[in-house]
Amino acid sequence: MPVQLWVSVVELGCFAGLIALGFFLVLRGADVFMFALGPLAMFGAMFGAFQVSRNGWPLPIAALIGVAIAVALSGLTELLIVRPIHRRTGGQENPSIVAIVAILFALEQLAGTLFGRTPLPGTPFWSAQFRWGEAVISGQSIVLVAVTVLAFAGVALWLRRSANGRMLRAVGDNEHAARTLGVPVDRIRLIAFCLAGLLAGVAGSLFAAKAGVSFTSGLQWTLVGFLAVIVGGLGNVWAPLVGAVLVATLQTWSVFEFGHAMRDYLTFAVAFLFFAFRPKGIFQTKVRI
Amino acid sequence: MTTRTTPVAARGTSPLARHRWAVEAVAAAVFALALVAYGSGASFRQDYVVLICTYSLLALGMYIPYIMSGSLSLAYNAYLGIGAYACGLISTRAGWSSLWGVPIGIVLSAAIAVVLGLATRRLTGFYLAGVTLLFAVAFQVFLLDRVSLTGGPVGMPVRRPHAFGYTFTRYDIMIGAVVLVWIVGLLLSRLRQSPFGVVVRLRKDVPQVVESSGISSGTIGVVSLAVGAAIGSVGGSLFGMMGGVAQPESFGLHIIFLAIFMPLLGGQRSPWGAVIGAVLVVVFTFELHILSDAGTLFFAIAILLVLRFAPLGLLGLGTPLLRLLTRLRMGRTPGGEGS
Amino acid sequence: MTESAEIGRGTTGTAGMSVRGLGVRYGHAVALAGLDLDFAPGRINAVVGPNGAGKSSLLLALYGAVPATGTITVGGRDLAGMTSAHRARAGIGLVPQGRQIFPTLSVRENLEVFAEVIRTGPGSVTTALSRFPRLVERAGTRAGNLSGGEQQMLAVTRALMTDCAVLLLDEMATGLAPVIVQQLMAVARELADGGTTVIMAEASIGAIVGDIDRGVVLIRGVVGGEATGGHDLDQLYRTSMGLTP
Amino acid sequence: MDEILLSCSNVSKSYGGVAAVRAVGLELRAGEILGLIGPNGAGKTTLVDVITGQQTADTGVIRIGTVSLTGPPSRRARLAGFARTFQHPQLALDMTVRENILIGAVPDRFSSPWRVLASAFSGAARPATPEIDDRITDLAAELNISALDRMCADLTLGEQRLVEVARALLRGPTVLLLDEPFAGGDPRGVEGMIHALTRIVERGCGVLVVDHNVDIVASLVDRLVLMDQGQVVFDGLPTAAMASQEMRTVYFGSGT
Amino acid sequence: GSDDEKSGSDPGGDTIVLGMVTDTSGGAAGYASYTSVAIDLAIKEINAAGGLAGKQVSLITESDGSDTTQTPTLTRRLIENGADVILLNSGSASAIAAKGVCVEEKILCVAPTNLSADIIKPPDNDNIYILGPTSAGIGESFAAGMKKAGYSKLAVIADDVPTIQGYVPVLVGAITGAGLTSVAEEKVPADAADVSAQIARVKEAAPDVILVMSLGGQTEALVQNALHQQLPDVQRFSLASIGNQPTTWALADPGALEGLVYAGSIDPGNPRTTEFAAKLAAVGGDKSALTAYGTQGYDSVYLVAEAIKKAGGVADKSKLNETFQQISGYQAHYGQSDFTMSFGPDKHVGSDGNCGLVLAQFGADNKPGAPWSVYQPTC
Ligand SMILES: Nc1ncnc2c1ncn2[C@@H]1O[C@H](COP(=O)(O)OP(=O)(O)OP(=O)(O)O)[C@@H](O)[C@H]1O
Ligand SMILES: Nc1ncnc2c1ncn2[C@@H]1O[C@H](COP(=O)(O)OP(=O)(O)OP(=O)(O)O)[C@@H](O)[C@H]1O
Ligand SMILES: [Mg+2]
Ligand SMILES: [Mg+2]
Repeated sequence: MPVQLWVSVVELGCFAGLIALGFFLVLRGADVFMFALGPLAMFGAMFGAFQVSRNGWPLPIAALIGVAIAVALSGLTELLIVRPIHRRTGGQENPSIVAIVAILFALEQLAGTLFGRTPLPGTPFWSAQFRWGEAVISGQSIVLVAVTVLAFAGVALWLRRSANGRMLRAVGDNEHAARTLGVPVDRIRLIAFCLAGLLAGVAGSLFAAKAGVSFTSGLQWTLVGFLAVIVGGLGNVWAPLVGAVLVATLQTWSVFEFGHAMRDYLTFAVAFLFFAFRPKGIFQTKVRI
Repeated sequence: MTTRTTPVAARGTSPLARHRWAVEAVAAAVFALALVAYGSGASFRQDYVVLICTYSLLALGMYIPYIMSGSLSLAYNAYLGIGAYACGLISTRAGWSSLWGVPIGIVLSAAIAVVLGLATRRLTGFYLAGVTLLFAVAFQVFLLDRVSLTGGPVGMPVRRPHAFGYTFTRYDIMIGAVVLVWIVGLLLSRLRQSPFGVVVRLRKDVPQVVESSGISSGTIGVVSLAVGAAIGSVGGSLFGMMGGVAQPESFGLHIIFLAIFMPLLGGQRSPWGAVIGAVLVVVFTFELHILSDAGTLFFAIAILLVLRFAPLGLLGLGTPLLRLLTRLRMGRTPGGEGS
Repeated sequence: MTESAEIGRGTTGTAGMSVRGLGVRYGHAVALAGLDLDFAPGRINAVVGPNGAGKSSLLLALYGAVPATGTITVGGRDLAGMTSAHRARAGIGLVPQGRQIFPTLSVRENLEVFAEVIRTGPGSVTTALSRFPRLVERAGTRAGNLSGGEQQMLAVTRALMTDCAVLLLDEMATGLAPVIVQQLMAVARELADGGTTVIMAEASIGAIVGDIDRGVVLIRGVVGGEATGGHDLDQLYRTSMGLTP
Repeated sequence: MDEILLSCSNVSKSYGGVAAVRAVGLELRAGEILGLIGPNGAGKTTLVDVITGQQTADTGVIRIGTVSLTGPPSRRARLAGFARTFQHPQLALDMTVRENILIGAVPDRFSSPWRVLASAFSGAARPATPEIDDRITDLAAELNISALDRMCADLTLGEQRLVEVARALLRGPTVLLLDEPFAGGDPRGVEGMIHALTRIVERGCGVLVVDHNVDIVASLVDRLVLMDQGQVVFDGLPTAAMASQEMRTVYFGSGT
Repeated sequence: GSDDEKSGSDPGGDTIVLGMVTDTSGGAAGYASYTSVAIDLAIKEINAAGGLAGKQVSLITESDGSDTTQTPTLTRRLIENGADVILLNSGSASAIAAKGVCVEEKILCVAPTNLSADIIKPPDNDNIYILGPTSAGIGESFAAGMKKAGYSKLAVIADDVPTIQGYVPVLVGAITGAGLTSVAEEKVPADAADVSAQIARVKEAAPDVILVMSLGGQTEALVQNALHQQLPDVQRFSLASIGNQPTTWALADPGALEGLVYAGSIDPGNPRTTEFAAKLAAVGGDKSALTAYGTQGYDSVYLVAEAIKKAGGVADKSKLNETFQQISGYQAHYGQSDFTMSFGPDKHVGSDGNCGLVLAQFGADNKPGAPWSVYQPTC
């Protein structure tokens, strides 16, 4: 595979990894799959791109507010929708998930209504380009990689070392016990959602520079992260990143070798064989309880 | 709270409970008749009713594996598509009645569901979701890609079904669809209460109990997936015969999300919840273009509202009422629960 | 810490726990129908009753983990408005019934989470661990992989991390080997001697009958009698159950 | 006390550095109640798990009659006629007590994929099972389980444990493995269970009971096995066991 | 919810009702809105000039969000609500899905912007029409142009939406038919985040001309950017979409579109086009930019109007269809100045030849510039 493609793999892997890390956090802390993260990333990025391209806002301010919006929307999702439903159904998973998918659609259409249904250009934070042999590496990809590594290391440390991080894992493990003992479950769940929103917002605004962003990008982004989580598993904080890079490699390589049509066949076939013969995923935690 | 003298089968004495199936069948039949009456009006209403039935079958197909057994299979667009394309292929290529497409679609969909189910048998539902989602995507590519078989982006025509020299009209298909949903709903409702239903539901929360009772939890899962896929495929055949065309865009990923929505919107405790969900979805999609710009925004908001105020689905709203009624009828006070 | 100072665990005997008109209901089901009870400080108090009598509901209400009506006082101080975290910080410890641990967290992390809730330092974790040699050995293991009894040890030692003005033990002995039960009862006795109000809920007290100072029988959410001494309590329990003693 | 139903020889299982079960040999005869006791973490639950297939043994054979037992739990349960309870009750909380117990009565209807499919169809045709319902009602009365149509979520832990035992009993097993059935039970429930156990044993069933309520166990069982640190350290009559030195050192603590 | 006026619901009423299936929220929403604005404009003009056959014209719409499961039902509902003619202003797949209804209900259906000849492919095409030129016409023009410019090795990059995939064999067939060889044919997923693998394959095939086919937007921009970076010296062609999408131009890197040739329909030299552009500008709003979508929508209304006038009303459906088929030499508002449209019983594509197309080239500012000097399609 040409070096340029490896650059793409790294970019894609980092982006999908960030989204997947958001999934990981909410799954770990609140035990729901926050499918709306892709659209959240899109929403934040759309806001930033809209303000920069239409209203001429300076990039850092627009991006910052975009990320803040993603965080706020994610938090509101928990506060206004998921939490009441979670309470009323006694913690059943399905109604919460459906609500989240509904939010996914709502965000998509809201973005379409507010920011228009045509794609908006993203602006790179660092527009330099470096040549490395045959390959061209943009400054933006370097920013993306750096942010990803920082985010993963930060989250790993936070989950292990900080009080809130440990409580987040405890709440995800046994919400009932946590509530009984007096762990501030509501606060912890909110933190999980907001952090996931933050990761998504950052990922979206960094990635938008590559190909622009449109109101339909969100669903695609959700799927990319979802795959990464599935392949990587949930046994380890770094698992989503490993999963994301593997998926990105497979998809890029298969397109390069066999053309696009094969990409989806091959992805399916590999996943199928993988799960059929190596059912544990890559990282998995299992306790016997 | 632990009086032993309360007759254990107290529930069985309620007249409503004793004739439960008859009541349910009649109630559903009344609803079905209402649908038919509605569909006897303007001709777009027949499409409307058939779409409701198609979505109902889609949601009913989800019911056993997803709601009862807890396996989130996401390949329903494929099952629906297989049903429709089977009818198209058999009627245009072989020149047979498209009705033959129905059994062929059933067998094919069920077979695929079995293979997908077997691959993820030892995994949590999460992985099943992943593999089936990828399959769903690959299926879409396949429909577009294999032009010689599927007609590519244009799709292929599905001829009106005929049997014994009679060609069914759109109205006939509508009637057939409503009757089909009525039968499948009723059968599933009975199935839910039967030992099979109980075992399948237990598998969702305590698979290890099912296993240690001598029942292979994997087999149960695979069989429910197959039955669900078969039901979904019938819905697809219906849709194809009504629309007269099988097109790749009709079997996109959005179908999957609808399929997940519907049973939960209506209520999980009964298959009729799935049907109610289907009605809601169709009505929401066609009637909620208040501000035409926002399209599905209102659809999504409507769903959120339903979930917010009836987290257990619309039928979930009805159950407490019904319970209160029966209890009052039996001369007990609401405070007496648990005695 | 200031709150715990207020509640106090003095030898004066004022830190006893009293409830008046305590009611708990789940939807329409009434679990406790207005109890009036006093638990003496410095004693091991038992609440016995058949399954479903409302013992756990009582203990959870005392800890503030289920909503309840009526008043609860400790040493004369009303606990109204205090969340379970507040009560834990004020020195009320609970060993809940069943496996209320965090399965994918290690043994040590399980304790660290609770240390965070009651805001004590890492030192308290080490102290708590050292109470059971078995747990020290398994400190890095995920709690979900422990044996049933080891998990119970973890829950007990976690509750002991509080100041123990009041110690609520819900079927604490369940699943523990006699040797451990004895150790634990010795700890309970020691704490009681130091002024702690120990309240134990049990569905049968055969194993610990000798350790109980006084207790009540709870049947279907109401008090069915009171007795001093474990043996008398057991008699009373059996007769109110309609069994021959 | 005749034929050997179940035998384990040289069974070991370890997790990382922890040897949970070490070279255990054990026999269970028809019509026998065998007590398995030992300190916490001795490996009792692990041994039960290994026998029923919830965990796979590192070494050793488990035989039922003369056939050696392998494969997933469902296969073993079918071949050997196992029924078991779990130390922590495993119930579907949003289903009724009756439904949770019912599964014990129907495993033969699900023994192959085709039979599963067939029972789906026959279930849709005839959902009611009055004869099974009657059996459940009787069993519930014996065990003092009150309302069969309550949701399991509303049950207390003690009540849930009874439901768990009822499910295993309903199966009419050849070999019954009970992991701490008496824990947290009230006297009446315990009485009911003992009664049910003695009855089932008369039919030739073999029962293995793991529990820490030594008094109840000792008065109930025909033979007592003591485990410590993964190994069997004593195997004999309950009276002998209770008086033994091993029992005092590893289980009661030297004080007793 | 359709915004139908109740007066329209009875066919003998005093208005003529045009029913439009559009897309306000799905994949076609991006361009369908341009068409809608122009259709509105045309209806307003007609009404201001006294209407058709003595009646005012009104419009009722339904949005299918490009979801083909909805299209037939919505089409029928339009008819039920009194629509006398159907305008299919959504994706090509929607038009195909609606085809059956059009034929069954014998109602005149026109799809103004869709290029796919599959929509009007017999059998069962009696009363459904498109304006054209079709994708085949674009193929022929490109073929002639590429040949004249002396290219021989073609690479194609197309996005994977069904509409575009339907065009691929048609265009490639036309071009290879003219003697070029196709050395690479790559597919790009719509909403792709990265296309470097496809570009790498194209690069390995060493083409001397590249054709990009997409609905425009993000995918097009990604591909053009990557091609500009990786194969800067190879001539690129693209479909009409890119010429009509200022937003896509903004997505492309500076200078990435320079030299790109696309099959537009806007010829600044056509006086009718400039006239229309002025009217549209007067309407205002951000959907009133001059695009082929707009002109085609505008023309479709006038085509229908001509047929209705000739038929003397809309009461007789088959007569209306006949008069539509009699339209001949209609001077369109797009294409080159000599472009006309005619219909007939066997001619369901309006365009009389390929001069409905204008091959134009992008300038260094990423904006469409002068007509391509090498070749222009003729009629
Ligand atoms: N979450 C709940 N929802 C509904 N009812 C409940 C709930 N928890 C307990 N109950 C009911 O409240 C009553 C008292 O329950 P509680 O747990 O206090 O009993 P207990 O005495 O602790 O029993 P056990 O000895 O079995 O633990 C029981 O009838 C029980 O069914
Ligand atoms: N999956 C596992 N991973 C790590 N350690 C394990 C695992 N399963 C069991 N163990 C360890 O093996 C030992 C035996 O456990 P087991 O549950 O069999 O004990 P037990 O005899 O049933 O004890 P109890 O009476 O407390 O229930 C324990 O120390 C436990 O921590
Ligand atoms: Mg209790
Ligand atoms: Mg154990």
